[in-house]
Amino acid sequence: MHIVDGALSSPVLITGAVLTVIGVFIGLKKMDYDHLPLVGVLASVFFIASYIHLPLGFSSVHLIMNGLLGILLGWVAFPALLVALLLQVIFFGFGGLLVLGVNTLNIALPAVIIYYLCYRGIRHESAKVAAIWGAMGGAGAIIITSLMVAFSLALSGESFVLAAKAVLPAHIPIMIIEGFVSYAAVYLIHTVKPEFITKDAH
Amino acid sequence: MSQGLEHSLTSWSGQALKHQASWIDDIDARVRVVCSGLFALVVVSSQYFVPALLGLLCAFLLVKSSKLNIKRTLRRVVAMDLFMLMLICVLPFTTPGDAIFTVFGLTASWQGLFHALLITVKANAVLLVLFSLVATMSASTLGHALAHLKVPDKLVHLMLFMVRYLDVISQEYKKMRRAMQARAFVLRTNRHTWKSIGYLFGMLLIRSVERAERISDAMKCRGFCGRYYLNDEMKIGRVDVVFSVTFLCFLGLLIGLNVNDLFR
Amino acid sequence: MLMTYSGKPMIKIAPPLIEINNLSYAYPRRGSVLKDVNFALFESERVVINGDNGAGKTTLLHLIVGLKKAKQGDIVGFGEICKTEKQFNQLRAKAGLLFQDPDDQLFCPTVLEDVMFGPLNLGFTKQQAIEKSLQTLNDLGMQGFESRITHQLSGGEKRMITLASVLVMEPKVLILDEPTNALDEKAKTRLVNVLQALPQAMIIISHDKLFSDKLATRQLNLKDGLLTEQLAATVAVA
Amino acid sequence: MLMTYSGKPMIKIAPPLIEINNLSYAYPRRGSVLKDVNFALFESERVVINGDNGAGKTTLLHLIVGLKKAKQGDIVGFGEICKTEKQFNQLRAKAGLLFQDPDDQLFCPTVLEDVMFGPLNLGFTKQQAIEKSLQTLNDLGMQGFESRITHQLSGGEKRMITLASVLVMEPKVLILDEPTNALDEKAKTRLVNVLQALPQAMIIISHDKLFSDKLATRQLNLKDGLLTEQLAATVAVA
Ligand SMILES: Nc1ncnc2c1ncn2[C@@H]1O[C@H](COP(=O)(O)OP(=O)(O)OP(=O)(O)O)[C@@H](O)[C@H]1O
Ligand SMILES: Nc1ncnc2c1ncn2[C@@H]1O[C@H](COP(=O)(O)OP(=O)(O)OP(=O)(O)O)[C@@H](O)[C@H]1O
Ligand SMILES: [Mg+2]
Ligand SMILES: [Mg+2]
Repeated sequence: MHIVDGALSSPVLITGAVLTVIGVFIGLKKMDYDHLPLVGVLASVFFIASYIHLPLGFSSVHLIMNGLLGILLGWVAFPALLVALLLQVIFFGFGGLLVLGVNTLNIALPAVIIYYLCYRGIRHESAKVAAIWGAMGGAGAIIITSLMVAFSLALSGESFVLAAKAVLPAHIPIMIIEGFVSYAAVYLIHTVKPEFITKDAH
Repeated sequence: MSQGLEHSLTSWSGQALKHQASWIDDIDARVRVVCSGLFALVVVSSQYFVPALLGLLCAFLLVKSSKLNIKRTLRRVVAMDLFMLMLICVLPFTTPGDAIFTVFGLTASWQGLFHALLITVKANAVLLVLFSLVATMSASTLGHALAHLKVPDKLVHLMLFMVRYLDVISQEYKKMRRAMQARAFVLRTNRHTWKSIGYLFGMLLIRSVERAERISDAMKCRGFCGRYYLNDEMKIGRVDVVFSVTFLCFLGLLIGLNVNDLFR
Repeated sequence: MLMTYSGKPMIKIAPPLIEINNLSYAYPRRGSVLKDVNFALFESERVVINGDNGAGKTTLLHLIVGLKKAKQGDIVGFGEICKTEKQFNQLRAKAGLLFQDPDDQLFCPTVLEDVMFGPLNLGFTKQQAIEKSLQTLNDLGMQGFESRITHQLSGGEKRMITLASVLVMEPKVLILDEPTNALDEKAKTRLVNVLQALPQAMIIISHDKLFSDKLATRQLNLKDGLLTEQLAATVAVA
Repeated sequence: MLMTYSGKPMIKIAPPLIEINNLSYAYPRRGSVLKDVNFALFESERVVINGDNGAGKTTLLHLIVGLKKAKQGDIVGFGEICKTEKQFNQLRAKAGLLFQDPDDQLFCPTVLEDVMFGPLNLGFTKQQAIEKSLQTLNDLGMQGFESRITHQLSGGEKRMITLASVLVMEPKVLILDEPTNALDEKAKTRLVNVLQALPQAMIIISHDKLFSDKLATRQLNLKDGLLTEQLAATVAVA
């Protein structure tokens, strides 16, 4: 999911950066200073999620969980993910500096979309129903993310089109896994601490 | 690959401790951040090999002088997404141009190969500069530098909170993960694994939210009234001026090489 | 609440620093945790509250400083009944609470920033705050720690820094929630010495018998939601 | 390692269940925590290991079940030298480890799911796992808890559930890391009774003198990285 520096064309880079700035701005507006500890701690959990590698055949995939983050944070997912991705670039070398805007947009915008799509479903009083919405959110976010990755590649040049077409099928296994993991996570939260989901994030 | 990456999590906080002092530490944090940003801008927008390779060379010099652990640094650079690697391998075949060779009716072109190499060179040059200039400072110094560079206050504090609690939460994660291991849990490709990991993740979220509540309480107890403070004075000294002038000259050279090529 | 405890004269003229009257508390979906608790803390006392896990000790401390709001009962801090958040805010400036887990309390990147956080909130200027903080760190023997990064400290060091960050606000009362948790013997002894030298009145929760015996001027017991005077020594209760 | 300990005949025919030979361990950037430790656990023994905070007791237990890998030394579990993750995984099915903090061990929403987790890992079907779990809960007197939410249990209840979740795997050896931590007296007595009735060999870490004296057939001491036979009673060591 992390596109590296040097691959994308400047119009794509600039568009991504501008949209990310707007998203971050909205997110910061919606985030009070009182929420900082909560958002910071949640962002750390998602940072750690990207270290959970699950085996898949002979290789392995890592969790992204941007759908769940979006469900919990809404627009605030933008600043949270921007910071998380920045730290990943600097300390671990995932992605790149100039593509940070595009990378953030590709992961955070789906999170926000999922927030609006699953907002009601996740607050259903039945844990099972809420968890199904969570699973759809988790899997849906991956679909949207991979579509966006494909578009950012395809818009950057003819020669990337083949690779762009491969993005979606390559992410189908991840999508399935995220769906199941999100299902379990939402189910657990709903049973153990429903007020965490049902109360408004902001 | 997963083993190697799990290892980098352990070295997250170790990074600062393993750090070896070098002259790079004496340079002002803001200068380092701005320089790496400009470097990325110039190198990524380079059209030709010469400036990109020069950039990579400069990156290697910086890595050398910041006394980074070469082996570990290279491992991090190699930890690129599998998908990106595939993309780079596919490029020669998808770009039309002069053929190098043909396999299974697919033609690899020189233009495509150069493009792929150029991307690799640029990406690595940027990462290496980031590692040597920015990753050598502690994350909190980075936060302070960003604050001085007029990055929004909330964003800076969000980052500082994250850095602060990443360690605490990853300890919790590791403990729970160990407890699962101790009950003969092995990661496999099946629903039981995914469900268990989902539960683990959800539990981690709940514990973190409860911790966030306690942190808010602790802040209230110290009279928190909606403001955070940072304390540090950053001063530009002679080293900083010398370094930035040299670095900017070098970047100027790279830009010049690009323009020069245009006229050819 | 009358009390006859050893070693001190019974004449009490000064009003209590903190007084709790008929305090009750229950968490949603649980039985009540505290039932009609009465308590008073006087000048230069060090009261230790004992109690099993989940007896509600932490809850009691959080009620005292208004982090949770009691459904019933009064908290009187320094002569004033506290009801609103604003009143509690004033109380919190004078009654410093040390949390059970130091990681919850040290949220700033560096030690100095963390210690400064309180004074800055109290309205001191940055310069004053720095001076006060350095002074407090000095007093606790933690000089040289000011630019250390909080999450890289050891457990004992973290505990001392949280103590500094509370003491720098010059509270009249110190409230300590299991301060010896996860400390080794050396760090514990150090902490006892530091606390014994402090002039403040204290409310201390501790599971550590030796530790509390060294510090306590009075011991209370919290059980089944009731706060009672502890019987002398270890008299077995059926 | 020869030993003469009280109360039991010295003839040992059965091979040890778990044997540790010349185990050493050091954390990065620290001095060594364990130095050349030797130890053997025999059928139906209950060995208590004492040691100060930070002596390395938890580390030793984690090494035994392979959660950390020793740089030097051998772990022989049930007659087989364990080196690879796969071998340790087999060992873990037979040696159940109870963690220091029950919160780290409970990660499922309900009690039943948590107890079922082990059997499912061992390859039992869901139906079998449910049956086994209910049986184990029954045996521990925790019937009726199966649909309770783990996160909302009291400390003592959490401890019993973690015990159930380990016992359900029918281990031959139980390894307990400070099982009485944060338990009140009633819960402790209950735990002692349960443990005394179990047939398994045990390795127990406990700070609680009374608790360990009730259970131990042999006591060891871990200090400065060395594991030594404990001297009888409380002989003060200078
Ligand atoms: N947020 C909460 N919601 C519901 N119940 C709670 C909550 N916090 C605490 N409790 C319950 O209230 C009771 C008292 O908790 P409290 O933390 O005050 O105990 P404690 O005496 O401090 O215990 P410990 O010695 O473990 O710190 C416990 O039974 C606990 O499970
Ligand atoms: N992950 C780690 N990295 C570095 N040092 C560690 C780590 N875990 C533990 N230590 C150190 O190793 C030593 C032994 O730790 P261990 O947890 O085994 O002690 P313990 O005997 O179980 O103590 P306690 O009674 O507090 O549980 C301690 O000094 C501890 O600080
Ligand atoms: Mg408590
Ligand atoms: Mg331990």
